[in-house]
Amino acid sequence: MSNATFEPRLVGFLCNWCSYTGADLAGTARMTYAPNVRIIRVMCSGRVDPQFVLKAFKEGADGVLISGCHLGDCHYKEGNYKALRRYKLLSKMLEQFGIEKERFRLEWVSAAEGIKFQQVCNEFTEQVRKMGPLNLSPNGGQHE
Amino acid sequence: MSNAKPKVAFYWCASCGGCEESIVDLAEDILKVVAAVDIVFWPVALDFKKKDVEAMPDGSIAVSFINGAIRLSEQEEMVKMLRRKSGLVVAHGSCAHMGGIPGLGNFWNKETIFRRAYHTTPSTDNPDKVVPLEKTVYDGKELTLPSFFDTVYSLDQVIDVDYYLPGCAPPRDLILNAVTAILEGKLPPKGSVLSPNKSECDTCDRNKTKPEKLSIKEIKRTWEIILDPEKCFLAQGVICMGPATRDGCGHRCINGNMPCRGCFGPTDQVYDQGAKFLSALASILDTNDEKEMDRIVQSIVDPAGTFYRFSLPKSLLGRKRMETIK
Amino acid sequence: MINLTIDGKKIEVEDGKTILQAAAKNDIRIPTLCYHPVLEPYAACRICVVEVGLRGKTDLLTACNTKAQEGMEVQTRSKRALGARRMNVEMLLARAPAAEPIQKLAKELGIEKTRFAVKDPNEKCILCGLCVRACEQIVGASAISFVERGTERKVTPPFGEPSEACIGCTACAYFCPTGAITYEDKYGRKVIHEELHLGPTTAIRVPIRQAVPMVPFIDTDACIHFKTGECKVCAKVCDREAVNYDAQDEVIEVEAGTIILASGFKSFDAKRIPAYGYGRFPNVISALDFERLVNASGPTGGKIKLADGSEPTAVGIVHCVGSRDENYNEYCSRVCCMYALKFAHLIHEKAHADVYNFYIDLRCFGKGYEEFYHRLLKEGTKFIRGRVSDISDMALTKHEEGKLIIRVEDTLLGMVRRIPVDMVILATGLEPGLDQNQLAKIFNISCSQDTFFLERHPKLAPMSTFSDGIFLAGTCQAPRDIPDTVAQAGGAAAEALALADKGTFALEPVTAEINKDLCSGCQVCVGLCPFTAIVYEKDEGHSEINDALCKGCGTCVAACPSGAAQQKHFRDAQIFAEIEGIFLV
Amino acid sequence: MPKLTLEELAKIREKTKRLTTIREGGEYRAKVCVHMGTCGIAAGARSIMNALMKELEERALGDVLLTNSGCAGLCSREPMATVEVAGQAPVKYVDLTEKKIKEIFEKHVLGGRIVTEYALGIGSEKTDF
Amino acid sequence: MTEAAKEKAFRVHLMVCAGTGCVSNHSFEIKEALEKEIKKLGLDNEVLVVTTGCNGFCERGPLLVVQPGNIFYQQLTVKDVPHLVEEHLLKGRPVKKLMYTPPKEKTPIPVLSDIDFFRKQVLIALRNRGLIDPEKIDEYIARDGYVAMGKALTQMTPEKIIAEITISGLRGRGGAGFPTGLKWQMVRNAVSANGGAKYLICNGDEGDPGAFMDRSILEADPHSVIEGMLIGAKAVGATQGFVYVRNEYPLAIKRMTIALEQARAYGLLGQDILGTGFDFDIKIVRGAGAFVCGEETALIASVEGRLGEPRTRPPYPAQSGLWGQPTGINNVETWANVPSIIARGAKWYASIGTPTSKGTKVFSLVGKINNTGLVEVPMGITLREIIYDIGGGIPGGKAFKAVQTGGPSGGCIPKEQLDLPIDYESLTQAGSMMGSGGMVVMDEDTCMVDVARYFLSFTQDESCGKCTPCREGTKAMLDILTRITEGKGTEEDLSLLQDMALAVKDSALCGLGKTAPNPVLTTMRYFLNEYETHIRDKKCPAHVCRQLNVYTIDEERCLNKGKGCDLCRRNCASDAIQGAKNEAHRIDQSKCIKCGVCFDVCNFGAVKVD
Repeated sequence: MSNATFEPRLVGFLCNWCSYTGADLAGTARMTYAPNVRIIRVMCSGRVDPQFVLKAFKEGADGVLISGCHLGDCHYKEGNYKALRRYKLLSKMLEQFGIEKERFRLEWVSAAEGIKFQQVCNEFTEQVRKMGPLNLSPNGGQHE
Repeated sequence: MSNAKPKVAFYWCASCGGCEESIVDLAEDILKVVAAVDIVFWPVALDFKKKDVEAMPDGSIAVSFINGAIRLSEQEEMVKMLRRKSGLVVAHGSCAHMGGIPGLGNFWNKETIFRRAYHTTPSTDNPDKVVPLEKTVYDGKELTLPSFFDTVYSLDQVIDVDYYLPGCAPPRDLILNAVTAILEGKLPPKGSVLSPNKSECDTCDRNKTKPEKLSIKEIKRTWEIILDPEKCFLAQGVICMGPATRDGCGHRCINGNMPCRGCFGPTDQVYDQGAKFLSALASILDTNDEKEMDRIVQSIVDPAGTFYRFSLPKSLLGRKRMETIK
Repeated sequence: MINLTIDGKKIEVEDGKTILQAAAKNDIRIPTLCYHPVLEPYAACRICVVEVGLRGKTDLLTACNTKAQEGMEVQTRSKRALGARRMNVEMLLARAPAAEPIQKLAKELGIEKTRFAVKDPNEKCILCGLCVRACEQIVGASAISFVERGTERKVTPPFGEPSEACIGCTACAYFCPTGAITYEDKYGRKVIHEELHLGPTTAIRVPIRQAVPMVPFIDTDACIHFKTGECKVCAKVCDREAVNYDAQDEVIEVEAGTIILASGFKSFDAKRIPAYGYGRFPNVISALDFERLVNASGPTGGKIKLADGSEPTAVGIVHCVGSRDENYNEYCSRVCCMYALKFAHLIHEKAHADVYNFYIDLRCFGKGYEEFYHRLLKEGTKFIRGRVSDISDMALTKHEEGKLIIRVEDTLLGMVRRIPVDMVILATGLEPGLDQNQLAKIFNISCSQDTFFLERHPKLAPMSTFSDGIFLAGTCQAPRDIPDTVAQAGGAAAEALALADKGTFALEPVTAEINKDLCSGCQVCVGLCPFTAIVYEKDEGHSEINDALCKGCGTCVAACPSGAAQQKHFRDAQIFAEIEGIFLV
Repeated sequence: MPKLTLEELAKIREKTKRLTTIREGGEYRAKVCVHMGTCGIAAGARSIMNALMKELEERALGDVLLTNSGCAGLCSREPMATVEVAGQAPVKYVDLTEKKIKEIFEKHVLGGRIVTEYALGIGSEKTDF
Repeated sequence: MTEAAKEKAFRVHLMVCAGTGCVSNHSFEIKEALEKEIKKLGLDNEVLVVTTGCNGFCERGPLLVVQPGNIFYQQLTVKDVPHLVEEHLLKGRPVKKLMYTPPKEKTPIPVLSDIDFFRKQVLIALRNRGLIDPEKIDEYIARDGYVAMGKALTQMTPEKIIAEITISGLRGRGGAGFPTGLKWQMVRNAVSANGGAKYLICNGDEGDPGAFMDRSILEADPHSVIEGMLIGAKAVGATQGFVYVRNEYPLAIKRMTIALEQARAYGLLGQDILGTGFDFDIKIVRGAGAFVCGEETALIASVEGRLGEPRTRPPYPAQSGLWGQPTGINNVETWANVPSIIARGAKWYASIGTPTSKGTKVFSLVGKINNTGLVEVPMGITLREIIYDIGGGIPGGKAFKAVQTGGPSGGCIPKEQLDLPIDYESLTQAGSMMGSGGMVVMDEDTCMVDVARYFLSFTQDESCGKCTPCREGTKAMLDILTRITEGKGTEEDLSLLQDMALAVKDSALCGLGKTAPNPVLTTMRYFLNEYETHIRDKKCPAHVCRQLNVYTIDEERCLNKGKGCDLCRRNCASDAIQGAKNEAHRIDQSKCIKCGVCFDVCNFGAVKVD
């Protein structure tokens, strides 16, 4: 499959207060951005369970984005710090599974940063597009 | 009235044999078992052949206890056969349950494992670079070997499993309870893991030594510090899978002053033992400073191998991405 | 108590009082120069000398610092006392002929002319040292002192240079009885408009003329006492003993069900556009400065005056200062066009000056606004379309001399014009308050990119925020004029009332819960909760979440290693299903 | 230096006093004058002076005055010295040697007994000032 | 000198005066020359050169006293040294030509104690002058130094010490004459603020022009001051002392610094002195030479680091002085007297002097007098004795006119009062004061108006400027006096001057101002006629006020005696002299600027002044 025509499938876990609102802003502001990111709203980036990330990859995601409020701005004080810590350990572990760091991304997008959300989506899509599909486990998953 | 006795089969797949030993370890209790059942198949102990089983009618075996992961085509064939012949299949031990230690092979594939096993280990003397082949013609005759899979599977990834006896190996009382329950027909719903559905901390003596706020500033490996025999391992900075591992093992490791490695697998609510433990561990790291986070994360050696020591085949990702294995 | 006689009058005073105090209490006047009731007596001028008889000896003593003693016979106007006093005044008259108090005292004592050589007829300093002592005792700065000896003696800061010890309180000038001490502002001139911002005022004052309640307060940033620990003059002179230095800012806790934020705006600081010369040219003033200038209770009593006190003949009003400018704020501040038109009208009315308005677009939207614009056109206001490039005082022609020259490209004429005026008013825009981000954090709401508070929805919930029960009104949310603000405030109040009327509002439904049958009590979650909603029940061996405290972030859920914790509406299974769902299409 | 006590202070006083007492023109036990004109020096008055200095030093005496003068006029009998014990008339000794002056010092200056065998005479000449 | 020499006996000690007067006359060079010469002649084992403090007879410096024998040499030069050493030290022949010959006499006096200047003095404060090396504590100790302190510390209670000082009748030698015992009692009784320390101050801010008593004592015998302060400290309960010396006295500061170090090294200052548990130490504070800092409140302000200006008393420093603590402040000379009083007893001290003024007083005798110098005399001695017997009378056979005592704030005493016995009261009655001990002798060539002007210009210059009368009054009076000396005075000036002087005296803040008019008042009291002559006749009888002088040339004398030497014309700055060689010269009065050069240069006495 040529990368030019490859449309990566991306999952975004967005916090309700900042990033989801930011995405909403991008939307209400009629900003166009790559439609590849499929958004799952969570209340806080701290709610993002590493299981969700693995699940997304397992289900066929070529990349996963977690996005929350800027550090210090968390609606729940410091949920985003926990997200950051998990992100760091998880991305290290994902590499052991052969999933490149570039496929797993953490971004701080505030409610006001519709433009940033637009940029993040476009950039991430382009990045993953260049890397190609994940092809997690042809012949490696459930025994046929 | 030997006919009235339920028929029982034991089989082992990719395993160390410890689970077989766990049966023997029942000691005098095994006599009760033997008295209560007819063992119709037990390759380790009794001389039954494959054809003996094949000859039995489908469903004639009351229960098959199968241990070990599925690594070879032969094992696949055997367990599929036992499934047909048995009313109940119990995955006996961690390997059958989740893939177990052999399941760590999923970080490689057949090729890399063969290369390692037959070529590059220091003790290997194999100048002709011979590797096992599935088919060989020797003396005009074709010899076959079972095929070796790229991926290791848990039992339930190959056949339908009714119950799981967790543990590496399952402890004696869990086995006895299971056997008793089967004999008495007091069976839990199908698919149950025959151990309590809470994590180990529930019964761990060390749980009460946890500080008010559990947090870790520094990750220590067991050989790096002198372990306090009373204190919670996590509180000492040592990775203990206990919180993410179901109870019932009797704390054999912990009583030996070693942290839990997670052989009992996760609780029912958890999809992925490793991910869940990773989440818990990362959450309690005591820093909001990015550099410090990087440093601590760096100090955790081989997170995947640590968190998925017994459960890799059964995890969400199951194995390492094939195309990245070299 | 002590008994003495002063000028034959029997007097009883408290122990420790000076002769001067005893006399003053009995309406006997003893002239003084270097004495001030709030300062330590200095006894240097020797004007207050009185003849004191005690135990058979008479002596000339200074009344200001001699304590009254039992049996003293004091004569304030004996020949000897008067002689010395007169001589001293006469000598001081020679030293400081221009000092009014000395002239007055000389007249009183019948001295018409001094017999001594006058060195400097304009000298005012009588070396009484009040300034030096005020600086030391009141201010605690000791920034000035006497230097030199004898007749060369004078008061100066160290080495005669402006001193770092000087806090600029001007207490010295205040205490100076003769006006000998002058001080200069930074530019060495008196500027009316400079005073618009702060103006010389006292540290103890009523905040504004219209203040309610109408009581004075101490400005602790300006008060000498709060700088140096000294002074306390106000307490010394207040007979009601109303001055309280210990009064502290109080933090008052109010329990409220709903909150309306109306924290307002900050005016754009015109100094940020150096080309407009605000702060450099005294006659370039900001909109707020002009408001104060035309205010009837302002420094000029509402008269429009230039820095030198004269009236302007031509005034320029520059629109969009700090607004609609990508270097500063991209948004339109909405109010400037209309207030600029109001200014133009006021200038016509009060100063009869020519008014030039420099605009980009005139945004006279809404009811009555356009009509007002037409009225101004009729009044003769000149409108020039184009952005002003700079304001300078560099005259190229004779008629530009002494004027401020506004350089502008007139986009209607298509040429660059130079307009000489006397005064320029900068129509400064509206900016979010300085602590906007901090406030947002406190109230758990967000700011938009321009730092105005972010409303929940620009059309559907323009006065709501993402925090339930917190509403917005006015310019903290976006630039708007008074009618719009009032309207929004009304809306916010209605929303708040509606909520208050209901009495309750639904708790966050997405709280987390722990299934105690599954929880092993590992306590991983306990420390993670930022709201301390999780408690480990030791006896029962599991943890529990307090529903009222839980805000539903789900951090604990993500961390629960046994899956015993779950978040309502965001259960693992639900999200897993969502993930699966995403990939169905 | 250690702190002084009253006693140590007294010791310092005694010692220094001995060395400086000659400044005070106070009371002396005796005065010895070595005549040191050109003739005296040529005849060896220096060694007489040195011997006396040594005596003073060795005996740690502070109250014996040692002076010199010009030619005593009896050049042929040089070296000469005059010893004047307090309250007594001066005695002139002539033809001195170191040995002799030591004896004189011991007997006359310290003992008060005139050593007649070396003595020239008692009493002094009159001077004009 | 080496350490060894310290322990060694010498047969001859050469006492070289190293007071400031002699030092400025090169006495250190004399000392070096002596040492060099002694070494050359091999006498360095026998002869010791000692530098002493001021001998007092400063007029004749540099001075050398040869001990034993008390032979006094004066006005030495380096050239004299080889001869002196060879003759006196080697050959035993004192050198007559270097000895002192009193005026009008021919024969020199070889022995110091035979010289009138020294003979009539009674030394208490100056008891060690010329006898010890001030830089050697051992020599002070040898002269019974620190015996009195030992007695005070070990055998006397504070009350006993104060009683002793009180009985002795010692009064402040700084000028005001306040009874020292009473002052100490006040300090002792005063309660220190906040439980702080009490202080002692030695006032060495000697500012009177021509006075150098304090300097001499500090230079010649610093330990006597230290010992006095130690005794005072024990008496009043002080723990810290300060010696305030003006920075213009570098030698005094140096000697005092050395003395303090030595005393401290011996444990005579510091903690637990002589093992008695008594603590006291002394610091030197250097003053910047403001006259007003001699006033005790101004001095205290200066020590505290503030502007040196006085404040009103009370409270007296004894109650609230340095940093608000009770402070005993006494003059250098007062302190120097204390050890002798304690050592020899109050009765002995009280036996010297007059009923109200006990003991001795040091005066610096200067002006028109033969024997300029420092003298210590018993109270009650007459002016005549000091001026004629000790001072050797007026030089050049001129007539005595007046003596000014008490420094610039003192008054002028005329010849009618020459037999005035000197004590605090009589001097005050005469319109002058004791002061710190300045004594300026004036002869017939002195203009009293000019004297008043001179002293006033000093006080005017030194007035701190705090109070109006002193600051403005002294200046105004000076203006008037200057006017009078320039011949521009009027009759009204006299009454104005009188009024002002009284007003200033009456209403000034501190002693400086209160006494500043004294020279004016006394000269007006005793020499009013001179004022009147200046004003009415526009003449200065003493021809001091140049602006009033009329210079003329006795043409006959000019031509006859000088043959019109033309020297005056050539020197005249304003071309006021006409004439040529061999002609009589004449002065054009309209051009004469009264500089007096013609008078000074004329070798034939042809220029007359009138």
